[in-house]
Amino acid sequence: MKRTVAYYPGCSLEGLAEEYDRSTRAVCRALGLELVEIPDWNCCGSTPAHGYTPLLSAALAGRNLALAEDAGLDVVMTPCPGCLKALKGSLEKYREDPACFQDALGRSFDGRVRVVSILQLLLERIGPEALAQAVRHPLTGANVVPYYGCLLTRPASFAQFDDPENPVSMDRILEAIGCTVPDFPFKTECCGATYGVTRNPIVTGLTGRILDMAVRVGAAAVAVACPLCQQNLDLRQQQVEKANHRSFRLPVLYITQLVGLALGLAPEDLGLDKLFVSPESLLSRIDQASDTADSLSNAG
Amino acid sequence: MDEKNDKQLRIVGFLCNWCSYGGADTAGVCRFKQPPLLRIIRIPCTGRMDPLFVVKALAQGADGVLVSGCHPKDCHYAVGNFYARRRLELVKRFLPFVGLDPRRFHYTWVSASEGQRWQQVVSEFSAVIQELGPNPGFGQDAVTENAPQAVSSQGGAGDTERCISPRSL
Amino acid sequence: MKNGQNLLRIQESRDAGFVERVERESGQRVSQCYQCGNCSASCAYTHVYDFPANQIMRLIQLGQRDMVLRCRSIWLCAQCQACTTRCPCNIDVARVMETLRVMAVEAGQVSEKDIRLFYDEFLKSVAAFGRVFETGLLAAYNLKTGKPLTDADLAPQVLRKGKLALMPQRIRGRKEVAAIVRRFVDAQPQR
Amino acid sequence: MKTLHSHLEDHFEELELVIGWEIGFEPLRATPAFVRRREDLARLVWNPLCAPNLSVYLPQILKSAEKTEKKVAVCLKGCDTRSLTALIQEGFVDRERLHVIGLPCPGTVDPQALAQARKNRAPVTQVSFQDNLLILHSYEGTEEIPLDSVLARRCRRCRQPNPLLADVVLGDPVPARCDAPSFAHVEAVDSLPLEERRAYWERELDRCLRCYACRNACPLCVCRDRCLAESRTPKWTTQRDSVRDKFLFHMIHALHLAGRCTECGECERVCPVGIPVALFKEKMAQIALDLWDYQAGVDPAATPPLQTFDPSETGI
Amino acid sequence: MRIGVFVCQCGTNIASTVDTGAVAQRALDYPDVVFATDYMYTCSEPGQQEIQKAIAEHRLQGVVVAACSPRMHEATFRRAVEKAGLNRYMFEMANIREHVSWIGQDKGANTLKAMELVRMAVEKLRRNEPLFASEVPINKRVLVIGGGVAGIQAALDCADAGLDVVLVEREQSIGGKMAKLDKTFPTIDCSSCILGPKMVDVAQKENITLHAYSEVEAVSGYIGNFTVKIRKKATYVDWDACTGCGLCMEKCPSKKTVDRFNENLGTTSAIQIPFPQAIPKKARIQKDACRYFATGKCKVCQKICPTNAIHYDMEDREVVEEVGAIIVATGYDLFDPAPYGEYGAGRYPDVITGIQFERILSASGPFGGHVKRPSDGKEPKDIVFVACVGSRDKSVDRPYCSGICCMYIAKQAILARDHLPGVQCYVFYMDIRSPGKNYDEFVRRAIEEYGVQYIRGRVGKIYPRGDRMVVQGADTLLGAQVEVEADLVVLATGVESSRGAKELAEKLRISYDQYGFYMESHPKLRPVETNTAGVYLAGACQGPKDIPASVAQGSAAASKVLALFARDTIATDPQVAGVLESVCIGCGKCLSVCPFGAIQWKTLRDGSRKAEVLETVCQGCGLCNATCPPKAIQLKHFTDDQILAELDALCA
Repeated sequence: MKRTVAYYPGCSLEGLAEEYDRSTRAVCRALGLELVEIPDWNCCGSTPAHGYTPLLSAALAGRNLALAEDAGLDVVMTPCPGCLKALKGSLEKYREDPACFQDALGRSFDGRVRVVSILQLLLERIGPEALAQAVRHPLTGANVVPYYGCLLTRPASFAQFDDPENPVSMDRILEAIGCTVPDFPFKTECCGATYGVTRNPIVTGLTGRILDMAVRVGAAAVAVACPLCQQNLDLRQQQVEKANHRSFRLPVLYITQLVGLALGLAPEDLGLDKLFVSPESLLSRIDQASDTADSLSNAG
Repeated sequence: MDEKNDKQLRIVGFLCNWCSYGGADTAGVCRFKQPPLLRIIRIPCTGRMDPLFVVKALAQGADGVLVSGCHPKDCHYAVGNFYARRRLELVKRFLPFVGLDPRRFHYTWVSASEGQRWQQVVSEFSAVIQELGPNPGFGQDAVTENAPQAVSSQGGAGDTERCISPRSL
Repeated sequence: MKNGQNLLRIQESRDAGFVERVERESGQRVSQCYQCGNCSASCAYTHVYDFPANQIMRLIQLGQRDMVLRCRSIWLCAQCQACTTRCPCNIDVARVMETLRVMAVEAGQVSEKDIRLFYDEFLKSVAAFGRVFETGLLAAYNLKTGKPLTDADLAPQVLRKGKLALMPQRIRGRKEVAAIVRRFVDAQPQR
Repeated sequence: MKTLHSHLEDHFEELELVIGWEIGFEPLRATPAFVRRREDLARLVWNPLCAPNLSVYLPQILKSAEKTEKKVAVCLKGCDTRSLTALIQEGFVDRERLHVIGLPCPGTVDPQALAQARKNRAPVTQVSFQDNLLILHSYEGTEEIPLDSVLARRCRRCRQPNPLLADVVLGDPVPARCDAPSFAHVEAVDSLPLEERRAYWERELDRCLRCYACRNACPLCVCRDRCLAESRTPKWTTQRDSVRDKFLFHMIHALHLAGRCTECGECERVCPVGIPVALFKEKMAQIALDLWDYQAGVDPAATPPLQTFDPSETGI
Repeated sequence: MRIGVFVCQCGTNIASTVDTGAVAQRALDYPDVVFATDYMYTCSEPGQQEIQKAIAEHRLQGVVVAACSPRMHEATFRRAVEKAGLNRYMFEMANIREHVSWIGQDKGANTLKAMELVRMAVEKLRRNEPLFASEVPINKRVLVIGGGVAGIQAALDCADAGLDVVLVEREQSIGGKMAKLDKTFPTIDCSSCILGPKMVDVAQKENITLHAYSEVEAVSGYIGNFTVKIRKKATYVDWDACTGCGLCMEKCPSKKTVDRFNENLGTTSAIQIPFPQAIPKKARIQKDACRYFATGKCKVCQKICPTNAIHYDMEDREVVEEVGAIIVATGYDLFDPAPYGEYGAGRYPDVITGIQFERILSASGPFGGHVKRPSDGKEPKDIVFVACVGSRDKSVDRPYCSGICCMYIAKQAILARDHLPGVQCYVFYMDIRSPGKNYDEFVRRAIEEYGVQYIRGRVGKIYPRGDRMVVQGADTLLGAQVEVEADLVVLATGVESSRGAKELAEKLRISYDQYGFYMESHPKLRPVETNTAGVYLAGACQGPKDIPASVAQGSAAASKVLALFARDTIATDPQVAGVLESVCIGCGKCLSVCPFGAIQWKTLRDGSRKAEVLETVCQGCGLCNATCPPKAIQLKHFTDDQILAELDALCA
């Protein structure tokens, strides 16, 4: 199977979500997936461009796809669901009307590429069984809830991956690396998205609700796959706590960070130090569990 | 008023008794207005439709031929329209080869409840026929001297530009 | 009815072509909505909307153009797609909301000017550098809204983590990107 | 020729009848021969003048033949075996009763083309064949004409020179002239504007005598004397000498051959006034190929496309 | 031929946009027309007499009526001309109402079109021939497929009238969905108390042959004479010997078998009688749950059975029944809510379906009629009902209204309050559809007397919080999102066509809609007939229906069969294909295309073979006619010459 994949990090992964970028690269390297960063990629346009007109969004995102095609790559992976939506939307627009699309883009385009998320890449190229086999430090003893956010699987006709109402792809990855995954009803509830800046109380309300549910189902940490979700749940957790008059102190890790830990990668390669809510509580729990397991196996 | 010698355009409709004839009735009951070109011949099923009827009608100068039956899988006789659609598609593709305008022949499926769809089918096809005007048919007038010199396999006329004598190929 | 209007003279305020226009520009059959309310039931933002999503659909059906375009809900929609996913009529409600924003901009009826401003600054950033410059975007937004303290509480910890870029990333192909943006943004008024 | 004769000599006791070709009223005409006596075997010939498709006789002959253990031997060129396959497919011929002699065919001669190619005008007294050359003898002398220059139209688009089904194949396989169905001649007509196409056919068909030679030569025109074109009830055509009635006859023929015609070209070969009537059926064959990927007379187990249906078909 | 033409004015329906007088006048110019007139209401009694008078006076041999659609009045006029001594097929109609006057305002164009339609009819009539129906004897036995309440009603009505009835039921017992219900709306009758006696009647009627746990394999033949192959599936219990004592169920060690009758809410034994009132009350081994079939050891039931009824080597058996008519009453299935991932049915034990709640309410149900929730057996304090799950929802391909859910929710909410007076019920609904006798009053009672909270809006999401479920919905009347915390959520799943409905329809050659519901012959006027003569519909197989409507249809279908069987023979439609032997070339193409197997070979004395039409089997589609190369086979009344005459009348 072809292992080389075009990599589109997206703007967030250059800034506030740099640990997502770092851990994604580290995990893929460890699993033998070669990521080739799309040369000179640009912003996908996100919601603002789509809001102008879907064709602008399609063209901005489309430039990256065209660059990937130029580089001879047929699969583009992006860890950011917002970028994923824009890139997929771009392909859809192209298929609707190739001529119109190419006019907007200002260059030719073949539409051969496929766009996938990091979850899809891990499940399709590696698979839970192989992933479990590659694990060196299983994260046993850790209750981790998967939080998918709204864009990863919605709408179903568009995402064409996983169930839109009860997605399980991240659950399967978490289980493969040894986590305990409680039923989490708010897997796809919206966290408030970009309103962190413009309408902060919305985010503190919605994110508070999600953190509350995570605590209720006994989570020691939240796994995410979206930089925006991570920002709202992690960076803004203080704001949330203040607004809700309660303390959560719940670590919010990127799924790639958790996979990296299980693969035995060094914490600094995974950017664990960049998290705002310290993952210490989670890490110690995992260590305890593995110590217990070790001592048990030693005793036996 | 002699109906044979006026400029009125005519569409011959072959409609199956169970679905499309009923659909045309439904359109009437609902007073869905339609152009007056269509003359309907009722047949039990589109399976009864010999493609020769289409060729003969167009050769005789019918300005349009419209065949309509039950939607595939809804045939009153289970499979009549499955056979029909093969035969009708074949003739549709054959017509232009002998110089009969395929736009003058349309086949479709309309159920007894689809009055509105029937109105649309008739209106759209009538508009096509209005646009095309009268159908000269085949061999309407005796073969004229100024017919194009498209040439036969009988040798001798291979000197014109429009020669498509198979032998010359 | 919210916005203090308890009497709606439907005919007086009706724009007859409005449904058709929304349907054409969004590609969604809003007229098929039968008011089940699932969009409002699923929406995470109903509590901050002035009109819940199902009422937006209803107002469109009634051709109440001004009320729809001036409302706040269309700007508060986060495009999370919950409504779209669950609509029993297969209407992409989120797409309709997005379409209404564009129409509101064209009509000069934007209610939530700061949200609109954020989007504009975002696109400006993209056109200038090719990628979004988070720090610059926030600064510009704060400056123009006159709310200099937005997220100021987060600044120290972000700085501490070394996550705040002070210089934008300029990509080589930024002129291409700017050209793409200009193709639409400059053409916007006529659209 | 030796092989054909020796083969028949060897098997004659098992045969009730041999259908082949013999020299007709002039050296350039090969005509069907029906041989029941061993001494007549010598009359049989096999060369590029043997144009007639002898499968046309099989349904009638087998119907009237007595049920004996003996078989009917028939000589068939490559393309003729497709006709036979179609006849077997439709149940008109009982394969078991036949002894099929398959003959790889280098192509048959178009008499009109040959007449034009000749420089001499004197009647031909003798013909011989050598390395794809026709050697014609007349009192004006001997002339050599390349076979390729005087081939019938059907042979120029031939992709079945070798028998598809036979009890014995006599002769070495011949390379096919086309390896895929070719509809260049049909396409040439299709390239005319619609109006001109109609005018072209009106002009061509105006010559039609309604002699029905095309119909009678067609192996798959199985109605014979019950032909719809001559039927009084129902009355599809009149006996009027009009282009439209002639046209209708040809349409009846063409539509009855739709999805069945094996493109043997006999209809066109026998037309006394040179109308390219085979084009109608070639067009049908082209459509059948496009719509259903069907080629007549290739697979004895297949069902002709208009005799069946497929509920899952879309686009029609 | 002497032809009379009658142009109907249909009051002003035709006359306002067609000059009927001119049409009649013009008709006189057509060949063979000796009389023509227009008339105000030709279909009226005096109108028909007018025709009959003209037939006598003008010695007419054929009649054309230009009026409404033949689908409306062809039969009427055929009878009228027959009374006057003409053959009923010496009649043609020109449809100048639905196809002319009602669809265009241009009187000139309409009149011209009407004239041409009359001319076509005249030309066709000139080629018509008298046709005569033949009579075939009727086998007066009836097959009823499906033993739900509709099928039971149909079977009993037929049996009461003295007919031999064959009742085929797919499940082990008759009773259908109704047997699973606790009570029925709007009267709160006990379902098994009113259905039970009918089920017993079925068992006791000597002229009802019941094939339970059996399915229809193949159907051949035609009205009056069908042959039906029925597969009796293996039960591994000899039902002639089984007394239904239930000893085997007691002793069976495989007690963890999923109880399908209780909608998977409880467990039962591998050998089982599904419920106490089952008819026939016979045991069956559920093969996949039986220890003997899994391991080859056990045989407890065989050892214990007092009548030696257990046979592990039993195989499916085929029986053949000959009947004259078939009533299809195969009922419905309930929508599987799995596509609604946001509701969590299947993931959360306390999100259940309406039929599951029905079993919970039932005294013979898994909890003995005690209302408890499945997860922990606690009595619920708050119950939420969600309407329209799998109804009126295009996104799951169920755009139609299931018709019964509004009522069964109201019933279940009332019953829940009856069982647990402290319980609070909430109903999320889009619209309340209660158009039946005492139905709306019933819903009002739920709201007004039982305090059921009706909330107008759909539910977006259901999720657990602690040990309760949160139902997040909308109240569109308030314009608000609302949340209700509940202990139990009941999804009112909608009605869908019965599993296997399409396959059965293919066997019966009846049509079905895109959702698998069977199509009636006419939605208003022929509601229990199908387009296949001799096959009738009853109950929810035709579309969602409640009990009274299903019972009414069962009786209606029975009455149709009785009317058919009131005669000893039936006349076959003479509009069938016929072969002109002298023209037939014996090519066999007609045999191969005939959808009904109505053509067979016939060998003449000279040994040649010719096609022959079985007139009682032929349905008159004309496919053979279109296929026959020399046109030796002609569909009577739609012959080539008749169609060509119509065509030539238009253009020649």
